[in-house]
Amino acid sequence: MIVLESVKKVFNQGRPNELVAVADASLSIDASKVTVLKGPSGSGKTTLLSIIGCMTRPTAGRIHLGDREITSLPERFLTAVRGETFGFIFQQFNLIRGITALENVMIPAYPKGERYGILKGRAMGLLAMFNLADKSASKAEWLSGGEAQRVAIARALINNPSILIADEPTAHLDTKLSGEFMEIMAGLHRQGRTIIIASHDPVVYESSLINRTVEMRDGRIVQ
Amino acid sequence: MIYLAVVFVQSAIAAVLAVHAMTAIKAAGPRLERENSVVSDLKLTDLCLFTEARYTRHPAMADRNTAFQDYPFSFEHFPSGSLIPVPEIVRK
Amino acid sequence: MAWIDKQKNILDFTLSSLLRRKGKNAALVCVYTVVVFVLASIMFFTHAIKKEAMIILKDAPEVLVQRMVAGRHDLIDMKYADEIKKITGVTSAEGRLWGYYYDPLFRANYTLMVPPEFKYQQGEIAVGQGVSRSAVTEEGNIMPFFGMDGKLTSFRIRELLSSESELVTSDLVIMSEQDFRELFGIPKNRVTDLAVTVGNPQEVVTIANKIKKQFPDTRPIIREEIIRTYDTLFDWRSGIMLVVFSGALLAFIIFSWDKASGLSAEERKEIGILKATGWETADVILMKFWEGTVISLTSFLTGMIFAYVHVFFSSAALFEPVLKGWAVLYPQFRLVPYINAYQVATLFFLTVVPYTTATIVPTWRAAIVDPDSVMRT
Amino acid sequence: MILHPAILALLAGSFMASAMLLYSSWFGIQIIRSWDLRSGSELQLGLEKRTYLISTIMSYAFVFQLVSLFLFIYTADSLCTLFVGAMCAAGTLNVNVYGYPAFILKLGNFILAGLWLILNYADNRAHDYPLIRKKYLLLLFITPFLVAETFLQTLYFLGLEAEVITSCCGSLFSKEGRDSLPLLYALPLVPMKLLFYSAMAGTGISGFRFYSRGKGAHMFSAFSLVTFMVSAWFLVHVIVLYIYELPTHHCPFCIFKKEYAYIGYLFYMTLFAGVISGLGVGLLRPFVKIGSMRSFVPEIQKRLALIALASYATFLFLAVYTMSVSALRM
Repeated sequence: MIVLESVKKVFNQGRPNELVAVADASLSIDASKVTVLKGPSGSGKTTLLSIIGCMTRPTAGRIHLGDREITSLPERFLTAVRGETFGFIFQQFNLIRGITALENVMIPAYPKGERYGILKGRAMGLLAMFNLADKSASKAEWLSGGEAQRVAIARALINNPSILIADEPTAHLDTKLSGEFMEIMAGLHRQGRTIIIASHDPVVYESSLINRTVEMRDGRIVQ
Repeated sequence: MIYLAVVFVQSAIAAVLAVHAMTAIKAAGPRLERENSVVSDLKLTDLCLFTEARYTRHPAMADRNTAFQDYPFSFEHFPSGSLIPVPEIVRK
Repeated sequence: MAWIDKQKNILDFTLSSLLRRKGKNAALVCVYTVVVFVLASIMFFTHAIKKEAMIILKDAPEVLVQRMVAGRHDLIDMKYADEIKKITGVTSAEGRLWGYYYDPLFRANYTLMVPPEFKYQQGEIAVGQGVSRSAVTEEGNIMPFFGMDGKLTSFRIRELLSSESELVTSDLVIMSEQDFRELFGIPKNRVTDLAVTVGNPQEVVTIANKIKKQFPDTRPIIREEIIRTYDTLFDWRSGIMLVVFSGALLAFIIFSWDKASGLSAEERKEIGILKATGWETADVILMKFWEGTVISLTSFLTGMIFAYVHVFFSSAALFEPVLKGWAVLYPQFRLVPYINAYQVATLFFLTVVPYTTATIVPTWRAAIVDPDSVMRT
Repeated sequence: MILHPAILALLAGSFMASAMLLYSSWFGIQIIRSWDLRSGSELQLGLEKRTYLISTIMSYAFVFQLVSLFLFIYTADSLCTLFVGAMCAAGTLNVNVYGYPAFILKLGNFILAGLWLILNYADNRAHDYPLIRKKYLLLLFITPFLVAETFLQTLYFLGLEAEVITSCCGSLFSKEGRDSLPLLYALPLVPMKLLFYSAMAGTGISGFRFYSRGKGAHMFSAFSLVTFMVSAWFLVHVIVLYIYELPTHHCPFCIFKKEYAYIGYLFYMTLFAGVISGLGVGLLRPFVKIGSMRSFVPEIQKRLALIALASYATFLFLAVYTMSVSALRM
């Protein structure tokens, strides 16, 4: 479903501090499967993840999403593709402080121009699904770690994406919460969503949920 | 919401002031007419804004021999054009 | 109407993020408001006084004829008036008698004047409100004047000129022709200048030209010129004030540039999150546009309201010392609030356009934060 | 020079707009030289980010041009008391030779900025930005005009000297014919009306043909340009007479005043909307066949044609209406 052909990403090209983050990565990721990118920090997992998630354009190489080639799409269209297809869960959850959990969930949908009332209804539905209905009016910084994590998942789902991308989602969670996270992922997988996780946490990559593990080292795919 | 209320209040005040301006202009009509008749009765030519010296009292009657040239483009047209008051000592 | 809903949603988010950074934005709004306030006060004041001058002076003499001797204004003979009356189109030519009097006691300059018809007796005068204020005198009192021969002559004040006409009469002392001539020693057939009325207003310029040709030692001044001069005068004064103030305006522009470009790490991260979760650069620019609009609108309205109150309710109390200078006789007047859309548009142009221009590039710089920046940190 | 607040505002605004456009042109040149969408190099990514800045600048410049156009006219109008023989804006603009050229450039630049935004809008909807080079060439074409406008406007305002009372004598020189418009010749009423109505008819027919069958885009554009000019000319020489109800007053600006219920704004805005969207139809015509644009350009063109037709129809209606209710008969 997602096919990468010899993708390369170089930062600060041509300067002394040039950094090859991803070198010559070819990979194909199947739909409705759970894939894990595994490797030590600095191995290029995150960069590869952001290339797959249409956040960054590769310096060279090609990317196919379904039957469409998206390599040279300008940002404007890449963002549109990303908005329809992907939901993101970040390492530090990256909730915006100072606004409520509900607003945090709604943020990705604002530019879509959905009627506020309908959008709010959907967001409340998602929060209720994660047992957070009573927390909807609390500010993001008042939430506990587990709650913040579930709000972040709800936010990733607000635009109803078919692919979910998570970057080191369990890095700041204890074992119990990590387990809960994987359970939620299992539930989402049962709904038919594709899930891609970058992690070097055994709780994740040794989970029975995983269909495939891709190992990375020094910007290359080892296996 | 709070902001909308603020804008609403501001617009309301602005509207009230606009209405005030209109009514005040209307109300000033008779007064200005009486002023007009004073001007035409006495055959006056100038506003009495700058009376500190004779060469500033009637800009319309100015000429080049006055102490400060009264041509309206000279920068220091009026002694009162200075932005700080003239020191007490100079005034005496 | 997805487009409208999009604007509404983004505006909603903008407002909540503005409120979250109250301190920073309040400072900006305050400075902005002060800038608008000062500019608006200057413009409201000068426009109102210009307009008032134009209305008041529209019944001033149509043409004034002064005699010049060696480049100086001199008394004019009434013979000139008789000759001018003969020019076709001239309805009347009357002499005006007026002059200045410096009162050493109160250090004030009065304008002494003889009206065409004086209601009272010889030895009686009518004075303006400013005169009565500065000389601390009132109706029925005696007021002394030094004559040309150094002798003191006393006059009884019969009338105080109405306070509503103070803008033109504040410093006037009105007396009879005989008193005036005696006080200043002016010969019988001489006057200060001539006021000429013309039947057809379209002929004014032609007639003034004829007078100039016939009497080369005179200078005719047309009423329109007087009004035009006042117009220029106040435009000039408000322009000078603006130029003086432009330093502050520049400081404000730099301030807003700095505010817009000095993003805190928190804000940068926030924009990164927005972009990572699916906002596009154009959406962030749109958000910043609404932010600027909200700030501008708030400050603009507040500044204008304060300026209106300042100029028209408190008679520009903050400017009075500047306008007054060391004039002893300053008229007390309350301006009529002549305001129009043009002034508001100019004000808008003077304040909002620089603010917007100053924030375009910083806004854009904020908006191009890479979406994957939140993943990399 | 007259230190009027609005003059200061206009000058400062124009200088800022010119500076922003020069800044954009600089990046425009870089884009023309090194744009390569297939590349993911940092240079290319940087240039793509720049396009957002330039779009923003141009949108602001467009709004700025519109507002400053009206402010310019209003300022000229409010200054007319300072000049002998000037009765309204038309007279003030004639005080020196730079007035009308600056005004015409202002008009032209507003239209050009509008066309650029249309091009930009179409281009931004195609995923491979096929018009990017043409767009920035157009930008490079517009910039000198805007700079020239700023220059002429500055000269115009610097050259204004109020005719005030001077030391030796009053300013008695009478200047005649200040209120006349340069370069605009009138024909007798009947041919003028004929020309106006036939231009309108031509636009209507070609517009309708384009709208229903998608043919004759260039013809429609040409007609809307002609109609714009003919209508402006007709407005100045005929319609305003009916509005003022005076057979001699030709001022094209007094209709902005309150006495005439600000009707001028409607007249001019409809003309502008008409010419910008009418020209936009033809401007986009060559790009209908580009693969990535085929799906939406005809639709944009149709919408523009509709706007143009509606605007000109409004103008026509206003014109006929004012002429029929006016007390003036010619």
